[in-house]
Amino acid sequence: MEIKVRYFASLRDRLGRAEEQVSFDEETVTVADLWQRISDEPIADNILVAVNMEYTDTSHRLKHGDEVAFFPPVTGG
Amino acid sequence: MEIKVRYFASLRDRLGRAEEQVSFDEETVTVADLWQRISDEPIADNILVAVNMEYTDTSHRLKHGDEVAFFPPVTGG
Amino acid sequence: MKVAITKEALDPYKEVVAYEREALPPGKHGGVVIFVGTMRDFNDGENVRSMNLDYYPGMTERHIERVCQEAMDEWDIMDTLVVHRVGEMVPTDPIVVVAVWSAHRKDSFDACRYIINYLKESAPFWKCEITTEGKKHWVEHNSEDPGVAKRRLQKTA
Amino acid sequence: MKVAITKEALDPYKEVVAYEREALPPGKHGGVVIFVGTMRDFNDGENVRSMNLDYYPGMTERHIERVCQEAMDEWDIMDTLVVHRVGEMVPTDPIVVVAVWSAHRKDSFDACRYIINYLKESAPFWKCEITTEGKKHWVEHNSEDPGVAKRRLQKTA
Repeated sequence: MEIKVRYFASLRDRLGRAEEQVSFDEETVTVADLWQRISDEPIADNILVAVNMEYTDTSHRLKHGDEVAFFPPVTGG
Repeated sequence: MEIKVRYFASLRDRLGRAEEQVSFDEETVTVADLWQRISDEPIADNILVAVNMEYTDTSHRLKHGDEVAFFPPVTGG
Repeated sequence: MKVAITKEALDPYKEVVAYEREALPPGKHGGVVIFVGTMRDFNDGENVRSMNLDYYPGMTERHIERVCQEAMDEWDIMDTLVVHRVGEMVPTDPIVVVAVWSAHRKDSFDACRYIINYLKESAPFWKCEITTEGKKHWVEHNSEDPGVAKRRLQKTA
Repeated sequence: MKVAITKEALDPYKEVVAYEREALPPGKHGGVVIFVGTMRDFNDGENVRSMNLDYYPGMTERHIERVCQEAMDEWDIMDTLVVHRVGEMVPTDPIVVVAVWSAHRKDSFDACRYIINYLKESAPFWKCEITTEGKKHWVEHNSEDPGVAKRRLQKTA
């Protein structure tokens, strides 16, 4: 399955990229699995995750075509 | 003493005048005395009075040069 | 603080922009809360064409200024603006603008609401409806709460 | 209901006037409560030149729209407008305008405050300060209440 991944704010700066495509052969993939493919470091406690623009958590199971976003706590406008 | 009297809204329409000067020879004059000079009818319960632009009541004692206003309940802007 | 009564058509945002430019130090306030009151269609009297708002020149301004000062004393706000239209007006005309600048938005909301409540309920204005035949009809009671104006006056007296 | 994010300079009153003309039936609303948020001077970091506001295109609008809908469900209001600036901005720039039209002013005050509280505390925006040397510094916490955003997210999750 193909997953589009997006990063915002300081996390984007730290990873050095704004978005990427990640492919999986496995059938069962969670946000936590996705993060393992992205980074060698464990996901920081304060990092938020959204799947298809809705907040969720790392146990969320992904499906083909999902857009997953990781970002630091929002600071408001 | 000379008193300037002003009327607003429906009271002005009813009395047919917006303002007038009233003279008194007496030394002690209250708002109630002033009203007696203005009208044959007793002052209506809901009529409000201001002396020099501050709310007061009919027992208020007037002095030379005071501006007295009579008006119906305010309706707000 | 500015309180103005005008017989001219009121452009509320022009007033806000002009006063902010004139009176507010740039970059210090975090926000402004604004209320713009507009003349509504008449629901009850369908033969009403326009409204004439009467006021007591001098007293009306003085009492609005006092309420703005009360707001300045009560809340942490930087400045207030009130421009109120009087005379004859028709539905959709802006009647009043209240603006409250502050570093803290909670305080500007509370202060703006306090000032507009006073203006709408207890300020020395008198509404007169004008029918399509040109007849005048003085509104007897405040539309929102007939008792408020009287209670406030009794307290003040 | 309109929610827009813009990278251009924001003229808050032009937005309010244009939307009111376009979307509101004339003579039906009694008033509009407006909040305009402006970029303040920086108190802490004197070497800060500007702010860059990041957002998540699509998600930010969707979540603001949801909060405006919550306000429409909760209070007796007629319509809401939110225009929020993103990208680089300097002190005195307007950042956001929220407008709430209603026949009843109490409801517009409550709804406007609800929406701006969400925008300032929990909406998906990220502030980045830019120093006079051109360095970026991501703001870690919401200035008004660092705990609010996180609490709300936990509740939502």
